[in-house]
Amino acid sequence: MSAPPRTAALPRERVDLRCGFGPLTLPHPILAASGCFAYGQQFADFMDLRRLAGLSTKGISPKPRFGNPLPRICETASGMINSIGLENVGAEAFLRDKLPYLSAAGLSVWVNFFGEDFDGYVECARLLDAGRGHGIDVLEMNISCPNIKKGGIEFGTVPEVAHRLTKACVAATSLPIVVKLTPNVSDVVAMAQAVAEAGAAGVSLINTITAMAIDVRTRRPRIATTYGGLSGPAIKPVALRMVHQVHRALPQLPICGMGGILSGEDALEFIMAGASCVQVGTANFARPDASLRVLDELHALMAELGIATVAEVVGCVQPIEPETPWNPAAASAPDAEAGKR
Amino acid sequence: MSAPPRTAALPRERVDLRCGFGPLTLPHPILAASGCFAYGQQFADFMDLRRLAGLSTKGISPKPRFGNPLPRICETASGMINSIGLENVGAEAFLRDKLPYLSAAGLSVWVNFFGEDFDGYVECARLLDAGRGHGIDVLEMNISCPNIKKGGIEFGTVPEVAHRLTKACVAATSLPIVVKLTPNVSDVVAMAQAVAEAGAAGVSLINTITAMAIDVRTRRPRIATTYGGLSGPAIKPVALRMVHQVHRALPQLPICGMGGILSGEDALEFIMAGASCVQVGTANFARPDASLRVLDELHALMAELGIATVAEVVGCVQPIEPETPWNPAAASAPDAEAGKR
Amino acid sequence: MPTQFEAQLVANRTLGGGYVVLEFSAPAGRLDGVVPGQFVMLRGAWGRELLNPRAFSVLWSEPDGRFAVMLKAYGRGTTRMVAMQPGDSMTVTGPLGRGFPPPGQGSVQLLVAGGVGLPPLHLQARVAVQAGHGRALELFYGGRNRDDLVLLDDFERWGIAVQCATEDGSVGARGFVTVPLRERLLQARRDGARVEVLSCGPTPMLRAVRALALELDVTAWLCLEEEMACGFGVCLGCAVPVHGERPYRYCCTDGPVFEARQVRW
Amino acid sequence: MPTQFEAQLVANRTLGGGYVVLEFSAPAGRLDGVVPGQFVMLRGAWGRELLNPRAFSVLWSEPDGRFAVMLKAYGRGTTRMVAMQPGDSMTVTGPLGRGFPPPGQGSVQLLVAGGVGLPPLHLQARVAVQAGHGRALELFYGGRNRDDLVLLDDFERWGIAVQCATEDGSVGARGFVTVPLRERLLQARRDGARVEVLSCGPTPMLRAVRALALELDVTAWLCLEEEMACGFGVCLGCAVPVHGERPYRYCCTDGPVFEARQVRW
Ligand SMILES: Cc1cc2nc3c(=O)[nH]c(=O)nc-3n(C[C@H](O)[C@H](O)[C@H](O)COP(=O)(O)OP(=O)(O)OC[C@H]3O[C@@H](n4cnc5c(N)ncnc54)[C@H](O)[C@@H]3O)c2cc1C
Ligand SMILES: Cc1cc2nc3c(=O)[nH]c(=O)nc-3n(C[C@H](O)[C@H](O)[C@H](O)COP(=O)(O)OP(=O)(O)OC[C@H]3O[C@@H](n4cnc5c(N)ncnc54)[C@H](O)[C@@H]3O)c2cc1C
Ligand SMILES: Cc1cc2nc3c(=O)[nH]c(=O)nc-3n(C[C@H](O)[C@H](O)[C@H](O)COP(=O)(O)O)c2cc1C
Ligand SMILES: Cc1cc2nc3c(=O)[nH]c(=O)nc-3n(C[C@H](O)[C@H](O)[C@H](O)COP(=O)(O)O)c2cc1C
Ligand code: FES
Ligand code: FES
Repeated sequence: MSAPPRTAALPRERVDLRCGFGPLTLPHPILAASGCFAYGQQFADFMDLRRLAGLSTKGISPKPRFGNPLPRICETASGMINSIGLENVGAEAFLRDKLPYLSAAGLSVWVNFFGEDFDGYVECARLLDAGRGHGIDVLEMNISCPNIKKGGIEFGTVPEVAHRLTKACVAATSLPIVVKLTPNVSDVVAMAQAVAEAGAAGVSLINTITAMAIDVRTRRPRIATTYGGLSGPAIKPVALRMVHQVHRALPQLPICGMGGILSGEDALEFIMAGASCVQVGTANFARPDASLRVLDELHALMAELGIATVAEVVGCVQPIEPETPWNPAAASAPDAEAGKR
Repeated sequence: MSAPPRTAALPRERVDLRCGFGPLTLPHPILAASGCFAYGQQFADFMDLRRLAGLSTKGISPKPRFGNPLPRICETASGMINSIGLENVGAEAFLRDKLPYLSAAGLSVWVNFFGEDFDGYVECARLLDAGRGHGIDVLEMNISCPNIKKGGIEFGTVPEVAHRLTKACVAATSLPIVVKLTPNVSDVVAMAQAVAEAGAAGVSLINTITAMAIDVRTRRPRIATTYGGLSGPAIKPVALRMVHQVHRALPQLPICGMGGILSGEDALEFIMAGASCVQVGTANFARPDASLRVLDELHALMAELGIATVAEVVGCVQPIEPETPWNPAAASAPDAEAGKR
Repeated sequence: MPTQFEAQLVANRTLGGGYVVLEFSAPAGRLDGVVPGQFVMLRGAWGRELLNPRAFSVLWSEPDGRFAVMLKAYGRGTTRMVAMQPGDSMTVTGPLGRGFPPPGQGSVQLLVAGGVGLPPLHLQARVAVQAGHGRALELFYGGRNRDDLVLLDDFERWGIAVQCATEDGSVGARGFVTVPLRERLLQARRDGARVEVLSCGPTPMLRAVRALALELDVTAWLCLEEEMACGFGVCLGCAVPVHGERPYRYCCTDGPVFEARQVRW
Repeated sequence: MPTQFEAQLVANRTLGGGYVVLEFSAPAGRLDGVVPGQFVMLRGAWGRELLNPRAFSVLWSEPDGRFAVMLKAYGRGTTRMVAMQPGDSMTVTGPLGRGFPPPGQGSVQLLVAGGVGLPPLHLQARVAVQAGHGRALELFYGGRNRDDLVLLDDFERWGIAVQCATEDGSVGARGFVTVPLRERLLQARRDGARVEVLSCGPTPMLRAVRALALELDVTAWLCLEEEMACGFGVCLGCAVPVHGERPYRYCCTDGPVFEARQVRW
């Protein structure tokens, strides 16, 4: 049982934002999401990077990859679709050219990674293991990319396949592996359970939802690959539901929540649903300092609501109170007749 | 191959809106969606019901049902969540009290139905068969309700179960059965295929996506049943993707498309993705005449784009043209240096 | 019969305390004969982020089509509405729902209002005064402080007895409005006078009014607020838990005014 | 270095043809030394429906922080922007990208503009005139009709030669702007004069300019428009297909100005 809501507000300085994610301790629960923060540097022009708890990098593969044809993005109601194509510098160049900068900034570095096939995943985990002690905290294994060709789908949607893949990657590195799950499944709990049993240190929830938009004038999709991934506030209710489902079924499994977080209140919803920390994705495009605004708003909101620590509200949401039992025998009262014309 | 886009606009009267949905011929492709139009009567205050091509009724079960506790609805970014609980008058009262009105209005009546278990579905199809010749055109079998307790999930997410259920219901009535599929699956094509092979006359795509919202002040879900169904423009990109996937895989299977349609352009996107007709749901709440506005806008847009008939654009979307091949040997041109500071 | 129409904002009057009255012009006759407690669904050019219209009790309406609502910035929709400028237009559906029982049927009607619950009771008073029943009404008006009590001068002008209560004691009795209401109900019992309660305001206030009415066995009519999507009986979102033959009735079509005993709280 | 800041609308000037110039005040120095072709990302208080900022070429900027952009209502964002009122504020990120090569490097720069592609070329001309290189520039300006050609008086005042082309023949040559441009390029070839083309406008126009430049072997700089989410190199949404060592470069960081030959069209 969680504590009932407090009523008294707290002074801001009484709010302790620190939070744990499995073995990690973070200064606060706000990280930047993969693919929405590149490798961090660009943001230094606009904000103090060190105020962020951490970031998940653009997805890294064993070799560098070029991206997809254009158009790669389009906006939809309260969301956007992307099909970037997992363009990245490759594991080697990442370790050499990008990691030192992030490590110097003192952020918790989560390296989002993938392979083009089973062996590619394992190879990538092995290559990135070299970053242990040099700044990498977590390997975030993306088994949810809609844009990989063969095998990609099964990694993210068939529990047994995900289990095998996770197990192999866990064996290939001593870094903690957090598996990023796709929402494009009937049963996200089965997926979370499969990867948890294979040794995942936690799960990231959710990646984008496969989606499409059409330009009725050209009669073509708005995204060159026809389908892309939907992100932004549009998907927040789906993300929250999945975080809550997984947390309820597997309360010990650390969850990093994401999907449409734009405000401190959004972040708190995810935490109350069961996330130990959250990532801010698409919001970074609207304004480069978005993640720090989420942090500041979360801080202020926790103070207002009298929440002293993050831990006390992780997964605290309780069912709606039951209604007064129905008494069918009671005579129906008269209607307020006057109003009916 | 579909025809390439025409360039010349047409006068409105040259646009023929008639469309076919399997065996049905409809005066135009705009219907009202289940649960968003009740049994039709209430709308007569606000619009000429007979201008609508048809409607799908609130989901009907063999016996009347009361709904879920409250709150039952909440708004989200470009969407809403509902958990009404499939409240309805029951098949008998529907046939007696509601159908005559609709039948007199001359609409194509699609009776959305469900059962609380396998036998309940079959019984409902049998009961509703009595409406054949009395106004019912289609039985729209809802196997996608997130709010039914046992078995409900498998009906909508396991192809074999959906196949068996469809087959049994098809056998119980001579009315065409259109199966309304849930988007909460990994592979919607497998579901469509399973029900098509079982004799479904078509599919309706999509129902709501299971979702959640949290009130951070009360620390409770905003919906009494914790999870509800997300509808509205937020889900349109997911709905379009599923319509397109199913149409591409099963081009002969009639599809009724829905999910976030608010404008004529939205409707045309669904048609171009592969829907033969569409339903307008949540938009009806914003303004009671929403469905007729969609119709008028579709009419105007088809004229503007020179589309003479609905049939010519059903599923007409073509892939983006391939890019000019890459020539890696070409020397990279100089950058516009001036701009870099 | 309810209809759907467009209305233009004519004036946006600030009352203090964050309350505003929005006055609209609209086609003549659309809200004629509106019963106090009936409401309209309003939606501006809100794009796709805010899908659903919002419900507002009619504050007044004129045969020429003008009408007004009173509100306060609360969430996303009302925040946009208080910032509206004359000339802006909204889509209106209404009048909707069933209102309060008419005044002058033999009982003294004790109107119990709080916050944005004032409009239907204000209209009840206006209608009663116009019909010569002003003496058969009394207002009990509660708020957190002085700023929460608006439009009091109208009641004064109409000669209606008003008792206020504020949580900070700045006007009237200190505490909740149910304190003076209880006194009044007990007095009525002592006098053997016929009274009924008509109430609209925040749900905690309505719950307290209901408890009091049940305790003292007085008929009370509560004007409820539930989340609404459509406002005219099709979404089934606005369920109100009740006793009697069905466990739920609907705020928008069966209500928003319900008899207190029937409400399953 | 680009920064993020808030700007207030000072004036919303209508130019005719649906074009407007929005003039903003902002903290001093933020857009100092902006290079023609560089852009800003602008986002208003748009709520959650429109998530991403929109890219606009800088039309002019002053050391005191004032700056302007020119636009036309096109889709959802620009429709909101043309309706903005003085005092409204926007979040700005910029200056971003790489602009056109500077004037006065020995070549005559032929500026080829269409529609909302005018601003960077207008700024190029302004900067050139200020640096005394006004004679090294000529403008070729195309549109559907008279209304599409705006701010022409500025070029006149600056003494820059202008050739217009309209599809309806209402101003200048009838047809596309590439018709007079071709004449001019052929003349330059005959004269042995060094010219380069700087162009911004609708993609079909840029494609035609590129084809012409390749045909006549003239260097041409194209200021491209791609869908952008971030504008500063992190989303990788704004890919531009190119030849050379990589198949894609990025409109927001490598461009928006690209050399025509390199673009893989
Ligand atoms: C019959 C009826 C008559 C009404 N008359 C008036 C009136 O005359 N004046 C007036 O100011 N308001 C009135 N309301 C309330 C008004 O409709 C709500 O304030 C409005 O819907 C809130 O809209 P919003 O967009 O500002 O808030 P939202 O942004 O929609 O809501 C913010 C949050 O508050 C929650 N919420 C929304 N509405 C309510 C509510 N009613 N109670 C509790 N929580 C809620 C939502 O779940 C949301 O999470 C009436 C409501 C009803 C049902
Ligand atoms: C570097 C750069 C500089 C620019 N400078 C200017 C400027 O100075 N003045 C100006 O008016 N505009 C300029 N633009 C274009 C401007 O950013 C777009 O017009 C704007 O993004 C469209 O926004 P919207 O919200 O009105 O349209 P949306 O509602 O976003 O778009 C409507 C539809 O058009 C499509 N679309 C959006 N943008 C484009 C586009 N650029 N080309 C083709 N289709 C598109 C979308 O996919 C969408 O479906 C510039 C763009 C770039 C990349
Ligand atoms: C442009 C873009 C690129 C992305 N790239 C990746 C990626 O490389 N790896 C990954 O795991 N997720 C990627 N994502 C998904 C995000 O990390 C995040 O899970 C998703 O967008 C939902 O969060 P949001 O709504 O806050 O953006 C990408 C998202 C966007 C919008
Ligand atoms: C309040 C509400 C009630 C619904 N009830 C039903 C129902 O009874 N049966 C059903 O098949 N779909 C039901 N739906 C789903 C809609 O018919 C439709 O599939 C979905 O809302 C997507 O379309 P939209 O975005 O246009 O609303 C309901 C939707 C809403 C919003
Ligand atoms: S608000 Fe839709 S039924 Fe009452
Ligand atoms: S717009 Fe995001 S990388 Fe260019």
